[in-house]
Amino acid sequence: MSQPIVPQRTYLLVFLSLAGLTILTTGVAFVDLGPFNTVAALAIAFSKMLLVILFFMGVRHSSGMVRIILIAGFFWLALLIAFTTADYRSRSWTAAPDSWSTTAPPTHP
Amino acid sequence: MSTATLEPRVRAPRNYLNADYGWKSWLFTVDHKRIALLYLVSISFFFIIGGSFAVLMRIHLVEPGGALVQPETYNKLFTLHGIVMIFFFLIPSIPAVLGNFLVPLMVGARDLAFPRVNLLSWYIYIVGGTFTLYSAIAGGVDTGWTFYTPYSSTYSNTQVTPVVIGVFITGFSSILTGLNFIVTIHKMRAPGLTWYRMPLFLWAMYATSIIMVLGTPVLAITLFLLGLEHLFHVGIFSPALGGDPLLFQHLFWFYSHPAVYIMILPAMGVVSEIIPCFARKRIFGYKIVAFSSVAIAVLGFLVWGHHMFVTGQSVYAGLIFSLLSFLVAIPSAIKVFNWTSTLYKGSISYEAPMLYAMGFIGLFTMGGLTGLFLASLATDVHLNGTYFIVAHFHYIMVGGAVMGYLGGIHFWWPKISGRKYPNGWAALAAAIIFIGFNLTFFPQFILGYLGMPRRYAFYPAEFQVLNVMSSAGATVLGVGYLIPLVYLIWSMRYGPIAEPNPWGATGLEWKTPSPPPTENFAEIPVVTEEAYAYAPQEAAGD
Amino acid sequence: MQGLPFQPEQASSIARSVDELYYFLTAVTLFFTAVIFSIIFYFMIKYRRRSPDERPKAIEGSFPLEVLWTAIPTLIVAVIFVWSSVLYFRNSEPPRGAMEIFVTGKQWMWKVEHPEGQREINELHVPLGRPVKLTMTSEDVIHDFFVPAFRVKKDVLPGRYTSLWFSATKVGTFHLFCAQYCGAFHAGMIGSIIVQQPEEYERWLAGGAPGESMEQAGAKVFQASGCPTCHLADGTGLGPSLLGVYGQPVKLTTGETVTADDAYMRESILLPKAKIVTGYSPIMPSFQGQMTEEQLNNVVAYLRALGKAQPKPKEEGKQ
Amino acid sequence: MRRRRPLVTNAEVQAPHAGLAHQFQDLEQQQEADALGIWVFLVTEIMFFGGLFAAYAIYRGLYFAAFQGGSHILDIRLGATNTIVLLGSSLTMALSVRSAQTGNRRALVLFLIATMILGGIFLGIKAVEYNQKFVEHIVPGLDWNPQSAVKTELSPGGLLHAELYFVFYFAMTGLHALHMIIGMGLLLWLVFRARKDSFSPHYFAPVEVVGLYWHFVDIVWIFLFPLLYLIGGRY
Repeated sequence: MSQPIVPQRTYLLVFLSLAGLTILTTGVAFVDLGPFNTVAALAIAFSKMLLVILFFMGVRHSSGMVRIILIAGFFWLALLIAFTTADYRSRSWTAAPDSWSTTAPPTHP
Repeated sequence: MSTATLEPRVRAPRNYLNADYGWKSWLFTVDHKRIALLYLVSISFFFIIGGSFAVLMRIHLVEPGGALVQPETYNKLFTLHGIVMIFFFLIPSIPAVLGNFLVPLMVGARDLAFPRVNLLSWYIYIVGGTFTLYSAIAGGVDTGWTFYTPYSSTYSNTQVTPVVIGVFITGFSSILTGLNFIVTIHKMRAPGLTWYRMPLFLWAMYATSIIMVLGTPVLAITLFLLGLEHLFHVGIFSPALGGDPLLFQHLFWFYSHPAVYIMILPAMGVVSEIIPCFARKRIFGYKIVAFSSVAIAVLGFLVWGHHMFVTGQSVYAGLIFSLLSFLVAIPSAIKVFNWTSTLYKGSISYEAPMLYAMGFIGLFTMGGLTGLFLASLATDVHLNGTYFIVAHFHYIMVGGAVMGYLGGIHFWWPKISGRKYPNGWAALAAAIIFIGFNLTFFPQFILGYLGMPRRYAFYPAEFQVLNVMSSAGATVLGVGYLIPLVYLIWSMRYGPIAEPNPWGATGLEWKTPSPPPTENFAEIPVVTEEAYAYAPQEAAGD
Repeated sequence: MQGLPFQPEQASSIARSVDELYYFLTAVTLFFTAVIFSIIFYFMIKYRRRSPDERPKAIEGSFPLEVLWTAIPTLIVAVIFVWSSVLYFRNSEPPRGAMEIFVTGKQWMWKVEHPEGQREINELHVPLGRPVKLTMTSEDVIHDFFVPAFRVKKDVLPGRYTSLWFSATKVGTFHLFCAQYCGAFHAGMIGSIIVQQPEEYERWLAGGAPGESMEQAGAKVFQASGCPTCHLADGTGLGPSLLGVYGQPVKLTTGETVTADDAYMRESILLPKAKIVTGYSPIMPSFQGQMTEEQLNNVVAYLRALGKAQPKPKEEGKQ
Repeated sequence: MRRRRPLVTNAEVQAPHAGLAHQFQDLEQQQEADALGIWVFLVTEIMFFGGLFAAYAIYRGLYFAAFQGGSHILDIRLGATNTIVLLGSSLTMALSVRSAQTGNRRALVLFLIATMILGGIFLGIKAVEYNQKFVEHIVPGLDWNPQSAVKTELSPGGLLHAELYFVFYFAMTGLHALHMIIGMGLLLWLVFRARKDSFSPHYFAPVEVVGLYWHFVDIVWIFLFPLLYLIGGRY
């Protein structure tokens, strides 16, 4: 807890960057980047999160313990999402079922 | 009731039990020891309820056509048995009773880091339990404790809502307990109590707390979504409404598989305390045993998909989950080997807690090894959803966790109550439970392999012999569980007064009177030796 | 009450291989249980406390021993993992030319439909020695198709197809169980698999209600639902031609390529806008609620048959 | 190693500081425990929202078109404005903690109130958006009957899955709003305590703890905004 007192200016600058990033992410949404729209949106959100965590929440000055706890939290969330997604993504890899084997094909109507 | 005894209660020194009287002093207490007793009473109540459901089920299954109740009622019995036993007995059992009582004593602190949060967690548990009891009284619930969608969300017309709310609420009790333990173990250790001097019970509680804190919120949000779907009939998991039922299973097992480790890790911690004490030996491979707890907690999160090998999960995901499930078996095996080696060249005595601990090792070994059948893809296809599964997890959760819990209760009972219980009765109960347990659940392995599916209210006649054997064993097991209830209650009044350290054990909890005073220690102790320093000082360096 | 069996019948081509692994695992379990129990008993007797003030020397642990008993279980589980995974993948791949049968689970019965049109409830007739592939779906909750004698099991999900296959090696009647809890009469959702000699099976097929084949029934539903209006054979219609499509890769508007399997066919009928073939617009209406599961199965059977036909030359590049 | 203190029973405790609880040895230990406690609590919150995000991610992958259709119904201007409002409240919250650190009670109260006002504005805008959904009849479970214009927008991926999108929209923003409301209650409590002069540069843990909670709620929204409002771009 006994953290250094951060100048008000720093907080203000962080807020301005956050606001700027918000405008940026909104703007980028109007540009066609294909699948990279999602990537850009998430990358910007991630940077904003880092700003909040490091500056507003003061993790910049926190102990290693706090960092480990925080990273563990996000890591576990990543595990949940990664393993679940792995199931959905790989379901269609299984070989296509064998062709149908009964009577001769009918003529198309 | 007469004054025949020469131990008048007035002479008893002030301790946490006689510090204050009246119901208020219990219901508004923030003393971790009193809260532990509140939990002890509540989980015993739920154990009796869940146990009676089990007895009814076993009686019913004596006849292939069902001897007792309608199939609908049978479904409610096994559902409530599962929900009550898992969420209201096993998960809080060792952590909330022994953990609450012992964690501050073992770290050498006056209380947990957040005593009021601790009391709050008991109230949350009671509120959750009330919802669940309400649902049982108001008609019961028949979804199975796994709440699989879409049956639970759109088809079942039983009391799903109150039960889901009850389990949801109780989850927060578990989260708060875990949070309290993590902070206490990190920040409140007595001077000199380094991580590697901590008793292994604390390591186990720490690993358990990690699971509680990281896993339980996912169960909460999953049940929240299930509740939304059930109440508002919006599609989340129901295919007819646009959802995917397998997603529910993923989210559910992300918590509920690690939950098995919430039950078994604390029991392992208890056993790691009992064995060194009754062998008068430092535990073999202290650090390995400590880290294997953490390894189980971490790896345990990555194996949930082995519950879904036949559900239509991708076979490749199944492959990864199978591999990781095998890996989690290794730290468990290491623990068993280390406990066994601790006995080597020890000085072993056979008091009741030791018998429970030995029973634990035996049953857990069998439960763990039969887990290999289910981690293996090819055999799981046949065994999944059969009585083999039922037998396997009862070996782990009843043979393992409940044996560990009873062992712990017997080990620390003199500390908790300040009285001793009759050792002969306790040994007899341990033997009856061990035999009754095996009679009940071993036949179920064979039943499962033969193909009898679980959750069947009636079954083909060829399975009857084994079912009758299982039911007969359940009777023995039931008697075995009643005996400790009787002599432990008896001992509270008539048992001989316990000295501070009746077993000659190490650990800070034995360095304070039995029962401990409200503030735990007259003076905060300073730790200068390793855990389990049973050897004479001059030989300790060997 | 009957005798006390210890092993379910081995009545399919894979049963033996699963049992071999099972016996190996049983041996491992018994061996280690025996070892642990004997060591504990031996130590408890040998090192019992002889005098109350006995103080044995401390033993810190042994690193070589720890390595040893980490390595041995690791090796054993590695063997089991490889063995079981190889077996599993081999067992789950249906052989070519398997007979295809549709199964629909419903609270609390199994509905079976043979391609020739025969229908059964809670019974499944199959010929001896011929691979049979089941394509399964559920009308309500999750069920599970479990035949212990064949060592096969698979969940049957609503809104989706799952499949399993087996090849029976014994004539007789075997249990069919629902192994996923599905409600009040879950225990009653049982049936029989009746394995017959091929000739006998043919007789059974020929007998009973003649009816129409699934394919023919499917063609009728296809017509009645107005599908041919857009899905013209030469690919000039509003929808893609369906000749030669089944089982083949299909390119989507998203750039992805998917295989036109049962699941894709089913999805395209129920949620036509989910995966659009390149070159076509998302204009097909959904048939969700318009077709019963049975009709849907029939249409899929019909589409499978169409898949056998050669695509007409005109619609090249339009798949 | 921590200073040892001779035994005092509860009744006899003469707290060396008003904020020191009986189970702690000194204020430093208590502050460390509080800080660790709140961070562990935030991790449980990460997993709580995380389960929801995981479910969202799966369905968004499966039914992308429907989620895109649903997303395009939302008013991106309101979403962006709300994001900036909430970030502003985080700024004032950070400044409240700073004021507590420096012992400036007047500024502390002012910044806490400013945080509450910004939080209130956020919830107000959220309420306007929710109301809009009722007007358009796109509230799953309560009022789901999309009118023609909205229906066309939603239909490319199938109405059923667009409904799924709105289930997630309401579940995620609803739980977020619930956290905001709880946070505002905590802020109110802080204002009362600050006015009673309970905090000092040596003891302001409650302000810091509530601050961390508030920033966490902000972070959740930082992800909700692109995930709900900006699916697949607006071009």
